[in-house]
Amino acid sequence: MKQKLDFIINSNDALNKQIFLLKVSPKNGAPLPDMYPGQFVHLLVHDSSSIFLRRPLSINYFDKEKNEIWLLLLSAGGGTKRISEMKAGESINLIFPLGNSFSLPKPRQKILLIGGGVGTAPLLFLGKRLLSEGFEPEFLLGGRTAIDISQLEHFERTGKVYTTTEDGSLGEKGLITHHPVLEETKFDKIYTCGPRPMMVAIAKYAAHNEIDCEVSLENHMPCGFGACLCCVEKTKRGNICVCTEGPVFNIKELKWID
Amino acid sequence: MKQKLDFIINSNDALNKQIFLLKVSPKNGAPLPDMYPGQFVHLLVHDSSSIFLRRPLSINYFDKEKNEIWLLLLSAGGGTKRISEMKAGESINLIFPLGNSFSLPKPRQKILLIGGGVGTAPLLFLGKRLLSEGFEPEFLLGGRTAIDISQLEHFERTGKVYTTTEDGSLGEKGLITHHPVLEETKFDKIYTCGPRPMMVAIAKYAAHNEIDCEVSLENHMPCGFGACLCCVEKTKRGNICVCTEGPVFNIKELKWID
Amino acid sequence: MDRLKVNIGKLELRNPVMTASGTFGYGDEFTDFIDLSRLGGIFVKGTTLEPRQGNDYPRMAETASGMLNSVGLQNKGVDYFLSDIYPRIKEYDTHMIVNVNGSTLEDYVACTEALADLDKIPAIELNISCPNVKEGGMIFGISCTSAANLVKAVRKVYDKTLIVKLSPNVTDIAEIALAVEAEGADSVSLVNTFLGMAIDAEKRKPKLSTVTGGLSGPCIKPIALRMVWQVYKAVKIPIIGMGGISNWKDAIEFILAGSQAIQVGTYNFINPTVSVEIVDGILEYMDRHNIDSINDLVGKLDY
Amino acid sequence: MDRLKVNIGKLELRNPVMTASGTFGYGDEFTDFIDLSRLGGIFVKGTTLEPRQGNDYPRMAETASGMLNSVGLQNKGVDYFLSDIYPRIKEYDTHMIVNVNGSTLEDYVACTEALADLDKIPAIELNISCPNVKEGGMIFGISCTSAANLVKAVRKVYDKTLIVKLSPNVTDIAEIALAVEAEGADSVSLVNTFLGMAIDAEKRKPKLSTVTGGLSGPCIKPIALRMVWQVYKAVKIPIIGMGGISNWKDAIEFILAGSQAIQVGTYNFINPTVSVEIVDGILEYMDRHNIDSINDLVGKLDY
Ligand SMILES: Cc1cc2nc3c(=O)[nH]c(=O)nc-3n(C[C@H](O)[C@H](O)[C@H](O)COP(=O)(O)OP(=O)(O)OC[C@H]3O[C@@H](n4cnc5c(N)ncnc54)[C@H](O)[C@@H]3O)c2cc1C
Ligand SMILES: Cc1cc2nc3c(=O)[nH]c(=O)nc-3n(C[C@H](O)[C@H](O)[C@H](O)COP(=O)(O)OP(=O)(O)OC[C@H]3O[C@@H](n4cnc5c(N)ncnc54)[C@H](O)[C@@H]3O)c2cc1C
Ligand SMILES: Cc1cc2nc3c(=O)[nH]c(=O)nc-3n(C[C@H](O)[C@H](O)[C@H](O)COP(=O)(O)O)c2cc1C
Ligand SMILES: Cc1cc2nc3c(=O)[nH]c(=O)nc-3n(C[C@H](O)[C@H](O)[C@H](O)COP(=O)(O)O)c2cc1C
Ligand code: FES
Ligand code: FES
Repeated sequence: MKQKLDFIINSNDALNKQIFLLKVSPKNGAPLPDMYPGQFVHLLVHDSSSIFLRRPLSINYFDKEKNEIWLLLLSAGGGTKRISEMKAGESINLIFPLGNSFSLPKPRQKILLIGGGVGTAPLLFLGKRLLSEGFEPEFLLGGRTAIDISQLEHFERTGKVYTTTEDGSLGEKGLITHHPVLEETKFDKIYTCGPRPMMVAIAKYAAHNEIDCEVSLENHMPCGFGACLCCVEKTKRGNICVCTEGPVFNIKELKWID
Repeated sequence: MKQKLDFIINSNDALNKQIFLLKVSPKNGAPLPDMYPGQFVHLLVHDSSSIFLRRPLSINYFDKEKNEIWLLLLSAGGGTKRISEMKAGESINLIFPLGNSFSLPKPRQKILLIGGGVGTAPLLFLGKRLLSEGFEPEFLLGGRTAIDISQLEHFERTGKVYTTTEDGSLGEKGLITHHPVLEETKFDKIYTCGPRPMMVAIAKYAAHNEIDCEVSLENHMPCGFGACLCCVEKTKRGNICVCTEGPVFNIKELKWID
Repeated sequence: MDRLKVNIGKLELRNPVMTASGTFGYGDEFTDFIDLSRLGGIFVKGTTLEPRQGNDYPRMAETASGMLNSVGLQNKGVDYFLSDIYPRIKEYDTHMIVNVNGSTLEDYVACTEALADLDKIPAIELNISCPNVKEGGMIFGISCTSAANLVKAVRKVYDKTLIVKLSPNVTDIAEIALAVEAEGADSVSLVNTFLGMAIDAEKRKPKLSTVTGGLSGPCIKPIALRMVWQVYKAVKIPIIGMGGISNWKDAIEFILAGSQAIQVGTYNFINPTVSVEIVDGILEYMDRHNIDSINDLVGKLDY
Repeated sequence: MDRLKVNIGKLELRNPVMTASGTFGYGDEFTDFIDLSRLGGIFVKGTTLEPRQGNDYPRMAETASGMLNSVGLQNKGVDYFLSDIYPRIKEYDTHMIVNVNGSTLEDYVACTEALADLDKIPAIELNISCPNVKEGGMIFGISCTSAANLVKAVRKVYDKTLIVKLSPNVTDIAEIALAVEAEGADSVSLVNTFLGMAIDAEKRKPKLSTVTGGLSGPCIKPIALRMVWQVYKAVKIPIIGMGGISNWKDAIEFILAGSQAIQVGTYNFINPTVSVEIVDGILEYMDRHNIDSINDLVGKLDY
């Protein structure tokens, strides 16, 4: 069941100049419902002229004990900049939990989670979930430079981590899609989130190597819950809403590879 | 010379639930130019959907030593509410100093400054100025209830103070225009600022008693510096701009009394 | 709650607050947030005779206090509506009104006929103002003759309450309203979106796949309000006003300007509970101003 | 700075950034804030043959991302302009263009004639789109015939650059643009304000003394941009675009949509230095995108 609820910002930490980790809890203290990796929240910043619509953000982690949602935010434009400037104690309104979620792998599948830039956001939650379900997730994380790769310590606590940076400041130098692990290891399942060109390249790699692959899309979303039909992706079933039937899609459903 | 300049909020104190005293200084530390009682600033709050236009506020006091402007703010609508929530350290942009100013009385004139509610704002600056010029200003301050009368201690340090409240919680009970001092004392000059009906009543009283009287108007002001022609008052010279030829008018110029 | 009752044609609404077509899905999307029975009515998605895939993504651009959309009437067609949607939504305890669209006069008539006998669809809203499809839509809404012809044809096959949705992209909206009133429309609803455009300066490309799209949200409210007022002074049939309504105050303004009822559109995306908050706000306003019936406010602008 | 040079009729502008009539006074109001010689031109206050007191206060209402005004062409008349204002403003080192208004065709012609011989007024902008006066203004701008007749009459008495300012309150703005182009207008400027309205719900009164007024500011930008684009596709004469421009990005968007030059209006009130900031921003944009001449961007929307 979707809810609209006021949250209080417990903390907002700059991980680098552009990436922020917000931890938020319901203002009314009510226990949060179950949430699943891949789902997102739709965030409203009150009284801002640069944000008319809500802003979708993946659930980076759901800390059930602390009744706290983590949001990993890239300050990309006017709206996210404004959010990044918010301080602990301020309140924000969320609609949540929205969207579908990543599917669980089959038992004993070898799994790789590939995240580019802030696209790692949903993968931390997914990784932790997979770990707790008995899987052994591995991570391939990439960015332009070392500081673009956030929450490395959290990922390292969750599974094996490979990294790439375009400038070589961390891990392999080059594009994430050229990391040797993709050549050397045969994974059974890939989950990925990041810039669209990266995801398309990975989808092609996965399709070519007959690896099951799920991607998380970031189409623009006015409503986030199926009311406006603006967030559509062209799929084999026609134009369908990413906010309700996604954001996670198996690449077989998409028209990325032909 | 008018300037557009970023200011930093040194402090923002709630004097009561709705009235706030903001003290602001130029961000760049530059010494403020001369300013005169009656002049106002035009304040922009950044990135707010409820404030498109700037908001005019009287200069409540200019502390030359501290290079600081005081603004006395009533949280009246969306814009002023938003300003009232700003915190020390935040910045605001001002266009200033704008408008004309109160004229000085003639030597030895007996002077009364009448302020209703937050209309007392420009009168503190005026009172201090008059005092420093060797006059003995007296003040008649009114409000609905005691806490509506702000900065009483400052006024008391500047001259004799009479008060009225509608509920009798401070000074005389009743409307400001019925205060006995207006019957008992013959003033030579009255300066007034407050709700329009109050100012009109005082203007009529002054005209009837042949007292020289200046009022400070609060017409809505999109630009504040003569560019839009929206803030006009009907005067004996036709429609004229309150932001440039006012906000202070001698009642003889207005068409309030017929 | 009788204080809020209003009539639109043969329709009696529990209250004047309804939700706008294309912004409220089929109602289902909002059941987690609000009790639909608290609404006067729901205008469901734009429906056409044949299924439509709509326009390509991107279909949306955010603008100052508003947004552009070019959804382009994506829907599964009236047959699917009858077989798969109607059975579900007919259970809702509020008026479900279908927004009817077409490329040709014949389309509109056929789509209307398919809906005419549905017990729980007491009215249709004829959309002659969609700016987002190449054929049909707005073309009918910007000339008096074509609007009148269309309404005449639909009126022949439809006995229930016929609401005609007007385009704001015209020189004289009152003239179009008069033309459709003359052909027997029971009510006019206005406004649909304004034709607008957004450009990505860095990419030098339009932000919408269709270049232009429909502007909605608070930014258009002053123009929409003016149009309601102009139409109110011209016609006798009830007006359903909309355009940028985001709170009860906006709703009251539209009612004072002459709206018998109102629709909330884009703001449902931002605040999915806004419609019922508006119902509450109107009641409080009426209490504060000692108003017995909402009808006493319609068009009561004191000017 | 030649990279920014553009031509409008016989006029050569230093750069395409100008300020809109009614929002920039006579330029004087801004000399404390900016160096006027950095602007391509200044469109001064709406001027009429006879002095006008304008409409009653209140003349302004704030709206979502915009404002309504009903100033109603308050000005001291063209004779006062000649005797008292012109001698002062002719010293400014930028093009000073007068916005000409009237109630009748004869008014417009007479006002134009009075300005025709002024050395330092190289162009006029014929305002056929003011929504805030009972007679004249918009009436001329909403029909092709009346717009054409007016332009024909003024063209006869005016040899310099004749810019015609179009109303957005029409079904088909391109049609009007074509009509005035056919009569010899050197350029069209668009858009003027949209007719809108605001109501005080608590007082149940209009917020403007005139009930309706003209809407301007960022809220109208998407519609204005669309209109520029439509007109660009229709006419050959240069277009001066405006409507909600508040930064260089907006200016680039208007240029890409087909504006040869732009005007900044309402935003001057909020940021009196915005016009020169836009000049700087355009230059930086051109550097970043390796663009030699601003003319290479006009209408270059990639769609
Ligand atoms: C399901 C989903 C999950 C997301 N998760 C995250 C996350 O965890 N962390 C994070 O930093 N970002 C995430 N994003 C992207 C984030 O929503 C955008 O960066 C943000 O909306 C940009 O807003 P802006 O005002 O800063 O940028 P602007 O470019 O000024 O935005 C203009 C408009 O475009 C939309 N828009 C622009 N970029 C995007 C984008 N990439 N995706 C969706 N809409 C966009 C905005 O919502 C807004 O309506 C997610 C997006 C989706 C759809
Ligand atoms: C020269 C001058 C000096 C002023 N000095 C002070 C002062 O020292 N302290 C103080 O608290 N207030 C002062 N005011 C009034 C103050 O500007 C308004 O209360 C404020 O603009 C209201 O904005 P809002 O968004 O809170 O209210 P809203 O009602 O939401 O404002 C809507 C619009 O109306 C305008 N408006 C509303 N009320 C007024 C008003 N009374 N005067 C002018 N414009 C108004 C706003 O500027 C805005 O454009 C002064 C006004 C003027 C003209
Ligand atoms: C995403 C979206 C889709 C819309 N689809 C339709 C539609 O199918 N039929 C219709 O008549 N109007 C449609 N509209 C217009 C709205 O019903 C309404 O007329 C308009 O948005 C103005 O109201 P608002 O400002 O409250 O949104 C749509 C609007 C939006 C934003
Ligand atoms: C207060 C005000 C006064 C105006 N007066 C005139 C005028 O006298 N003549 C005219 O052609 N346009 C006038 N306009 C319209 C502007 O020139 C411009 O066309 C319009 O405001 C749209 O641009 P903007 O959104 O940048 O303000 C006026 C606008 C405002 C806000
Ligand atoms: S964002 Fe509105 S339907 Fe997906
Ligand atoms: S506020 Fe613009 S002229 Fe006075």
